Amino acid sequence: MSVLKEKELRVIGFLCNWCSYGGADTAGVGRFAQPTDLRIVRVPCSGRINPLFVLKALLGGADGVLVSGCHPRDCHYAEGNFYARRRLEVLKGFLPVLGIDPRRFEYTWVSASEGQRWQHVVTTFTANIHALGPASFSPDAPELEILNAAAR
Amino acid sequence: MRIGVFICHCGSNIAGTVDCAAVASKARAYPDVAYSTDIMYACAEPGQDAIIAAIKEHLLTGVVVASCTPRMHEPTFRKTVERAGLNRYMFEMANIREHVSWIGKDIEANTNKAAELVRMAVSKLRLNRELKPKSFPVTKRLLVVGGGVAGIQAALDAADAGLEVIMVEKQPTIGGKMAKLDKTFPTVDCSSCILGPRMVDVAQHPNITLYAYSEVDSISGYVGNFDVKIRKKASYVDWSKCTGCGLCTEKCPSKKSYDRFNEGVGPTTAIIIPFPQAIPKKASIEREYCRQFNTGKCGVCAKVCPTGAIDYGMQDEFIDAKVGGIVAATGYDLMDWTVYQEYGGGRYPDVVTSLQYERMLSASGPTGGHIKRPSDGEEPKDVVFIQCVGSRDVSVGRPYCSGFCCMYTAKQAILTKDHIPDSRSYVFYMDIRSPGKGYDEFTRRVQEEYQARYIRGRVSMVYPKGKKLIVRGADTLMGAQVEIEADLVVLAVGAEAAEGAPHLAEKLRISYDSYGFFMEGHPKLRPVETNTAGVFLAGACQGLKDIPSSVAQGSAAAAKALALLSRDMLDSDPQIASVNLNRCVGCRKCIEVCPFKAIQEIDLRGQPKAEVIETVCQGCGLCNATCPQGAIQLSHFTDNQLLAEVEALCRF
Amino acid sequence: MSGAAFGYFPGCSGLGTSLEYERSTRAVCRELGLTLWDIPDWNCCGSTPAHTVDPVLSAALSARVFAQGARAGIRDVLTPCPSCLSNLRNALEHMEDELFAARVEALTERPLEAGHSVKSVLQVIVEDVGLDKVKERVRRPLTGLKTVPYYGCLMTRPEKIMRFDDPENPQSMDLLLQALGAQVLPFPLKVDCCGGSLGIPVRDSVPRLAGRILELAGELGADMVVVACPLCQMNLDLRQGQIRTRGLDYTIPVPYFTQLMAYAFGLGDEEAAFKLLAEDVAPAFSCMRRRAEEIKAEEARVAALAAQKAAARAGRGAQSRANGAAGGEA
Amino acid sequence: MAIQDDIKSAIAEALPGLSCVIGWGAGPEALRAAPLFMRDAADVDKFTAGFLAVNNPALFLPSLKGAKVGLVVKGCDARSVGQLVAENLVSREAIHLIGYPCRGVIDMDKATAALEGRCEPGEVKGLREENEDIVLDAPGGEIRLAKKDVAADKCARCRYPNAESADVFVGEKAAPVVERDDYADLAAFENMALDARKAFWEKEMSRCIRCYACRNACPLCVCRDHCVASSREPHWLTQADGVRDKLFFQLIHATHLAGRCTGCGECERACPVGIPLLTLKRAFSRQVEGLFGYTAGIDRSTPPLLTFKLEEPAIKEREW
Amino acid sequence: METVLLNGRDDAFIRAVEESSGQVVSRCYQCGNCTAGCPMSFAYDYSVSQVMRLIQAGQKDAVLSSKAIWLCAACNTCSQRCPNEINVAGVMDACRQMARREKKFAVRAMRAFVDAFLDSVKFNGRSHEVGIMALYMLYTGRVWTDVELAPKVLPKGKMPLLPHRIKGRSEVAAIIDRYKQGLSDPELARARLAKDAGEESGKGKEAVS
Repeated sequence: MSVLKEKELRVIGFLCNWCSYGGADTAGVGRFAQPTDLRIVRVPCSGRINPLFVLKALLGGADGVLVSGCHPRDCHYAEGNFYARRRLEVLKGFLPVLGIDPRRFEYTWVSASEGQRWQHVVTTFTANIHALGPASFSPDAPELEILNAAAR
Repeated sequence: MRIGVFICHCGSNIAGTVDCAAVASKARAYPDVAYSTDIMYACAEPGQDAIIAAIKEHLLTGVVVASCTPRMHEPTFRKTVERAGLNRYMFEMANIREHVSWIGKDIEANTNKAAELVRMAVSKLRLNRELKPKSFPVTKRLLVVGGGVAGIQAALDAADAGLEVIMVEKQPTIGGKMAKLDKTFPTVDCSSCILGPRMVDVAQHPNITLYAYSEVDSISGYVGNFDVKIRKKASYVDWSKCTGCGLCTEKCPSKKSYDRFNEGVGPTTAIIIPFPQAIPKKASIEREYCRQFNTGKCGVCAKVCPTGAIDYGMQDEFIDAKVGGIVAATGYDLMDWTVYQEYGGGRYPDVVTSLQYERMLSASGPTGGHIKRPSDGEEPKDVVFIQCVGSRDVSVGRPYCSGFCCMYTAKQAILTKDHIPDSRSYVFYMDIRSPGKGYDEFTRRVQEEYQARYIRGRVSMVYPKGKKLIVRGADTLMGAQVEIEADLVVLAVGAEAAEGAPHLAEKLRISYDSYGFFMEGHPKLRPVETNTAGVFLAGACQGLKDIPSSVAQGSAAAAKALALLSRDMLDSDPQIASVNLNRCVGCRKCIEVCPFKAIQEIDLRGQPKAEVIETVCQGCGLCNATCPQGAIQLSHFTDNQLLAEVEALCRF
Repeated sequence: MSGAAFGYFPGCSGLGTSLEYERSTRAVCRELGLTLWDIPDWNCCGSTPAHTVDPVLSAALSARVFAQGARAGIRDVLTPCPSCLSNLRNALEHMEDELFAARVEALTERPLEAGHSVKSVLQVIVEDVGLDKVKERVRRPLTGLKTVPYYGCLMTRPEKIMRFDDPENPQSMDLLLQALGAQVLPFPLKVDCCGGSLGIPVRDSVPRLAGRILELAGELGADMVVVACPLCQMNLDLRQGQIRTRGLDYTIPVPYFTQLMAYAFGLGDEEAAFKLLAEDVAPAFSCMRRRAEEIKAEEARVAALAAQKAAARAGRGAQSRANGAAGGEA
Repeated sequence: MAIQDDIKSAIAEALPGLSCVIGWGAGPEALRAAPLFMRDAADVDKFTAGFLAVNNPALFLPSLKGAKVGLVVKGCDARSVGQLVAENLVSREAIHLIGYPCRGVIDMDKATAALEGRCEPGEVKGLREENEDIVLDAPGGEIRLAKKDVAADKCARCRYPNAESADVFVGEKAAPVVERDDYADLAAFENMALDARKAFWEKEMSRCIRCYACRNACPLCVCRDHCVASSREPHWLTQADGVRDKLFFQLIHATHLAGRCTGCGECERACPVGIPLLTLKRAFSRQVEGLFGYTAGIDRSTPPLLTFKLEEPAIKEREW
Repeated sequence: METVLLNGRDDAFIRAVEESSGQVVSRCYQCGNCTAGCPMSFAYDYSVSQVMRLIQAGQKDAVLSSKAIWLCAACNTCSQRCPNEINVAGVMDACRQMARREKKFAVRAMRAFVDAFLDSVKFNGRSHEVGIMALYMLYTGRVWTDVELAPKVLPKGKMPLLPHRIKGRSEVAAIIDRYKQGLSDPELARARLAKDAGEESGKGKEAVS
């Protein structure tokens, strides 16, 4: 699979089911126009997000990763986003040592009613990623090409 | 695996900006996809039938529907595949409407994105496993928290249907805010005359156990089987002996206690029966005002009590109860209006709240139904009502409309004229909000028949000058500054979530908004349910509403609770965590982080291991993200399933 | 807090119309152990007219003041005048914005480093020095003096910028006057506008607005309206004659709080500078003394009565004890 | 060395109540000591401490559950023990710690480099410590090296040279080398451009042979035989021999150690191809210390990623 | 009354007011609290809330030629009590500044007073009351303004006839002159900031490579 050449970059979002996924739905219902780059992975809670998913995506060629959960104190599971906040903040500060621009990863909070805010978040983040350009973890061993070919 | 993919047009909602046929054709090349098509309305009956037919014809073992958000139709399609004989979890959705077709007009980009989302769904579905719920027995008893009109209605409806009900009320009497009202709009009928009989019904109903002056201390368990600990606060009166004769309240020498029921309009005694129609009609001592507690010397009530019910040594008592469902009906409180220093911040006695005014109007209130200025007891002639004091006001953190003030202010203006025929009422309003049966007619009547002077504008300042209060406002329709020399100012103080509501929400594990109002399951389609199974909402705790709406919601909550508790067994959601005991090293990290205490340590042949308590697990997956070995996995959102989705997008 | 030092910005009126404020402030600060270093060659902050024209111009004038202070090693500035305070504060606040700061710098051509602060004399006395310390210094308590404090609009507003006291019902001057021994009447118009600098261009404004304030003060039976702002003081005191021609039917002196402090601290006439006020304070002070006598007499009467009662109780007690003892013996 | 004898007495004294005491004894070469499990007086005689006492004895703790054991510990070793205790992975009551003031340990790579052209490390016959130097008995005569030139990197930023949590402490406490860890090494590394850092890791990880010695040497790796590196459920890593998989394993290890790593450096020491693995872990430690003020192995509170605060004063959330 | 053609809303004007004041005028829901509390309302042609409404409707001419924006005393009562936390006084300020730039002076006396004040500051470095009054009388022709106050202050030394001139008065004059030359223009400042930032990052690059 590939993004649309020249138009899109690979942007992956991990969204909690209860707030941010609903917020993205609300934005859709409100017809709030957004860039098309983002692909959303639905998870039950931002606390479900192992930082390694983010690293996996970034190492795997994602140009940007966005995590969004319920606002602090509004977690459907009461505490998940509090853990997420710590883990993701720690992760963000870790990225530079790998040579990954920390701006390629953001986490934020959007509630199910904040359609406009979601539009703003997606638009801003996508614009930031476009400003940074494609990530360049240089192509790796040939087997990946083979895997890619198989996937096509 | 044989996967079928269905790309929904949703009429033109999706097909308008996504080439659905192209997406369906791309999907045919995805691994394990045996069948792929586009379809006009997947959720409509012909659409569902087509899916079922395709499953049978192509021997499909899993289905992907690309349509609207799963938050809308996932349950619908799960039932569809179930009807075709598949396990309901062998199904995935790709959201190509809210997340694609509705947010952009670029057909090429949308089509490509939709195809990718379908690919993600297929990748995940390939790793889905059949999940089966377990069933468990239900405790057929309902807890109602809060004894206002909403809670009363819920309790009576449920009890009448044969359910056992436990009602917990924080105050010494039930009745809530409605019991404090003199009359109700738009009929201007007597509030306690219509509420009183209902309160008596609660007391007398064989299926209802009432714990007044009590609070919910803690709640554990889950839908069908909650364990509730109720704290019965020490009233220092043995209610099994108290007959409610009221002798103690007559003789109590401490006569300057704050009268909570009467909103502090007049003082009361330290031992009280809140009002004559109180249920239960029992006395209780307000410790902070009681001489016996403050000086150690008094004991008058104990001396006069004919049944010897006074017990100064009484301690809080705890009661454990098992219930299957819970209705939260904790109502509202008035916001602390004293932040409005420009209205005196509480320094001027003749600036009162609407609820205080209600007590002044009430014949059973401290003034015997005579409107008197608190400062000098004189009858006011010019009464100014100020609306939206703490409503629609961002600057005090209350941007919402309290909803009922316009109506009760109109009612109070009418009652003012009834009580004092030569009085003049002035109402400062921003908008008159009166959508309800007979409501707008009512607000016309107060102006046309009762000559209340409605002024469109806000009041900037109230200050005393001599015996009068100067009200400095604006009439924006006239475009002018106006002043009124008033005798009494009544503030329509905005309402807020009841004190302690967020605290209760934490115990109930339900969400609440930033103002403390409890969140309903869906703002339109699940208005009395919460996202915590078995917990329902009634009345103003969910959002401010007037009496008819509160009563309606009380009945609705009871109906929902009855539907739940009419079943003998319940199914548990199988999307929960489970531990691979072979991989678990017993490091306890999952136990440490679980917000629901749903993981316990067990001993397996001398090795510590983690074990998920299936009925307690809510499926958040925090443990899964914490476990270094990945030994604990959240079903339907396993590491492998999420990795498959990521890998569907990335080369790696 | 003794021994604290501040850069001092008197403001232009300190050299003219608020000479009495200036003198009493310096004397009171000296008494309280506050060292004031004058900002060398300070300039006008631009007052209301400058920010009416452009906030950047206004901030540039303030920025020069801070820069002059910085040159003398001064970071923390003190000013008696709320109008100056408001301008200086606003300048600092706005200059946190990079673009705004750049625009200011284009006018001053003197870069300003961060780290400046500015407070009012009232705030420092109430919050930093503390009222306990003020009480300790009182030699001539103002017992019997009925005062209403008048803060004006700028001392506490806008709330987010001034960050001092309650914007609707400030208490600092109330408490300060109480600490001096004066009686403080609740004054609902304590933050109402007096007309500000519109007195000159809009002739009607001050008589109307200041008139309303003075009228209520009179109705409440105040001896004095106590102020903290030179502009307010000018409107309420100097223009009181103009107001009287428009219907006000009495006179009331309008001293600065620092003047009353100087008096209460027992400082000389030169420091208290009551003579510089337009309306005479003498009648108010004689009222105060008369009332103080009455209060003293009343206190003496109450004390005597209490002593009498106590003696009676003691007598009765002794008697009853004696009776008891006698009974016991019997 | 007097202190060595004192430690021996302390071991001998404690031994009767313990199943064994772990310390260091002679290794395969004169410059390498090896872990020593002491069960009787004869074993105790073989004990050595000092500049060669490199191995972290805490590594063995999780596998020795059930019996009370003694450990002779450097300050950094004690931190590993402290962290295991804080996480309830071992019981403090089941451990007897004998501490002594550590003044640094050898880094064999540096020593080898220092001996370059003079002799092979294996040819050295003996070593003696003289204050700030070590003197090697080499074939061509004595070689004197300054300790600071051949000590491990971690020793130059040592904040806790003394096992403060020891049950018995032998000798005078040593002064910390630094008061705080300024992570200057990371800062220097991050002076490289982002792309250069990326290239650095690609080059370094290309040498990785997936032997997992790094993991096996880590005293805080609790997964042991259940590492996700070799599992299909969950299937985080492929068996492909690509740089990304190799790097990703290091990220898994570093992530699992975030907020837990005490910086003992055993991973890096154990790496046969010399990949600077501690750098990754220190990047996490810097974050955790900065955000939560938590020093692994010193703080007794719950590790920061297993808990939270309602308001996180140090986390400045981005404004969108 | 004229019919107001609402299609003709001047959005650029609304944006300009919002940018200069930092306030969002659409947040105003016309409750009237600002009008209710305004001390100067008696002298206005439009009440404060009407000014806000005119801005919302993009009625640039009406706003900029109104007296109200000149007569605002900047007492901040409206801003303090606005339920929507709009700094209304700031909006009035912004409009007045705009009117001044567009040379619309609905209240001549206000302009004269401001000019007199700033001229005094420019000449002396500080404001000088007697001087201001003299200039004001000169600019307005209102020769006898407040002369009845003179006997109360002159003998007490509270109105020195000669100004206190500061040494750095040329510096102060330069500030005012530069302002009049338009040197505080935001675009100029923005350009300079961008240039500085460029130099800075250029330095940074050298350091890295």
